Amino acid sequence: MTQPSLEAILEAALLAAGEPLSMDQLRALFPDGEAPARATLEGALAKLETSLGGRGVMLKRVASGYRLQVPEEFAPWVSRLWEEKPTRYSRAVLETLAIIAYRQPITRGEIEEIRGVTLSSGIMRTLQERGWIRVAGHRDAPGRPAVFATTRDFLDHFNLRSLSELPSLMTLGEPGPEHPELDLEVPRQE
Amino acid sequence: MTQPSLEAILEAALLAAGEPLSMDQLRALFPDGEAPARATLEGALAKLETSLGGRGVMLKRVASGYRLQVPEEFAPWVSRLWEEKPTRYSRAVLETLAIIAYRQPITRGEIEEIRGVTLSSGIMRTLQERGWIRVAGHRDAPGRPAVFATTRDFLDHFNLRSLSELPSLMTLGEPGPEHPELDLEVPRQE
Amino acid sequence: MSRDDTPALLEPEVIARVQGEPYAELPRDLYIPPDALEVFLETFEGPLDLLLYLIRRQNLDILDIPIAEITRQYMGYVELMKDLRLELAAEYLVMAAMLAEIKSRMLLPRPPMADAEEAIDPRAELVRRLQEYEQFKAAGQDIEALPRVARDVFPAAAAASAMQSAERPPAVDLAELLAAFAEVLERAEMFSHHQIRREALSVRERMSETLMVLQQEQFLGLAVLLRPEEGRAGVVVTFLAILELLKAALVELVQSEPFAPLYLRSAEVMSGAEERQ
Repeated sequence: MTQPSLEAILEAALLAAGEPLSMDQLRALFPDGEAPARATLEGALAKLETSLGGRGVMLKRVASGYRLQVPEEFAPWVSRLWEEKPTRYSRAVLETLAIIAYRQPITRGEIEEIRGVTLSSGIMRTLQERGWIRVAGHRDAPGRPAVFATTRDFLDHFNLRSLSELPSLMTLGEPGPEHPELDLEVPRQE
Repeated sequence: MTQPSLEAILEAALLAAGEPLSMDQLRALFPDGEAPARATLEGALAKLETSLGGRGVMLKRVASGYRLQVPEEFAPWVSRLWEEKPTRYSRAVLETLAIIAYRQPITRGEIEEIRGVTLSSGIMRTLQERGWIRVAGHRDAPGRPAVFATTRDFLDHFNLRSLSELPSLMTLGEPGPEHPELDLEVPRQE
Repeated sequence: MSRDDTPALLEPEVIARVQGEPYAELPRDLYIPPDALEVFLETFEGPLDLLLYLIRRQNLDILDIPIAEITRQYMGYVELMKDLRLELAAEYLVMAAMLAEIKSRMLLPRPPMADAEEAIDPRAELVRRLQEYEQFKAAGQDIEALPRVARDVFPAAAAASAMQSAERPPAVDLAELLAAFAEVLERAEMFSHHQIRREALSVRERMSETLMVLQQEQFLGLAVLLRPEEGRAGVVVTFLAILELLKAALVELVQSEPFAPLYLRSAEVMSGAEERQ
């Protein structure tokens, strides 16, 4: 039997894992001392990526490694596989997540200052339970408040390789987003 | 954007599901009334199957439908994904291995005599399954007991060219060899 | 922008603008069901969000907020929330107080000779906070729009369950093996009077090898086993191994007649043959 190609081995392993595999994990597929060099593996991954063009699967580099995933354009069909709709997150959750993502490490108090409201404990719990944020340490200030940071899972989940791939923050002074659906009349003052 | 091909849609759905999908489930990927006929889907599945030749994944018809799976020939690499953290061998296993290594060929009875305890069958099985010891023959004595010896894999694991490279007990303060004249190197065989 | 301007006031009666046209009254036919109003008010994430909404919906310049007007509108919503008995977070009242303070400071005549201090627009801090909040409000929406696992992209997985049983066997190093052997010898000497001697391992190895060859070949001429190409040392080692094997009754040496070639066969093959007879 001929030995399978390196691309096929990588494809098989990534599909068998069903989650991102780091370069180290990919090298560990081979017996000790027989692992191809990183550059060789990178070359094979590039070849694999090219060969998947036009198929129902693509190679994506995310924070924790390489992942084979079904591209967005197939979502209309693929999402019919599940009856349940994907979770929608409230604006409060998304804003808090955004503040942590762009301003990490950040304390709860600082998040509240930016949003102008007290942070409900449910929001932080939701984000921690999803594994998107974690306590990264404690600030050396009165009360030693915890500082929060985003996790690798957060980047993986949002299809990002690093924080630098986050969309850039709106420049100040730009017209902001509107609520067209909320365009109700201003109530009369008593 | 051009519409993805039917094969690509089926590939995407089967990979996103990660489990077998029946013909009915595959038809349910399409909006009501737009599902292709069974024959069309079967044709697309056949095309998909052909296009996967030489890759790390294959299409398989199973009882509950169609499944994309990693072909068996990738097991040597893929199975390493789930390797459990190596455990340690018990004292008994190590001692038995050491006795066989230094005193081969040796019978089970002789090992027991040296260790002063009965040898559980699990120990010999562990060492044989590991491929480090083998039955090298049988002694022409009552019961025709098997004699055990170490294997080439054993030498390979310890990075030894021959048994004579095993460390000598003298390093531990053992009296010197009785037959120094016998301590000859076995020449390397071609 | 001149700082001591009275805030650019809309006519007090104007409650809304539609395409730039000021409206002084709610159209009579506009009926907002109380439920909808409640949902509407609950949509605000806090006072900053409500203020931003008021500014943006009227296309006002965030850098030059007409404080008096905005304060009036803001208070209108706060009163509505109270009327509807919505859970009114204390932050809304704090903001109301802040707006009132800014408003009063802007109405005060600027004291002469205090230019440096007064150069700071009382609205500056509010503007900064509004802008910062707006940035993250937009960032939250950007994050929402990112392709997300299980909604837009799906991890691809293929079945490989049959391959999941591999278990990495323990590794052992040589020092461990030696230590185990030393320990066992020590113990053996405590329990018995046998002298355990170190024997030449190369001979032991050759014994094992010879046994293996005999298992496959069954009969082997002594001449085949003693290979001159291994040199004198090799031949001696093999010869000693054969003698040890004979002594341990693992092999038998056979000769069909005096001076005929010597053959070696394993005891196992031999007894197997006897059993069959």
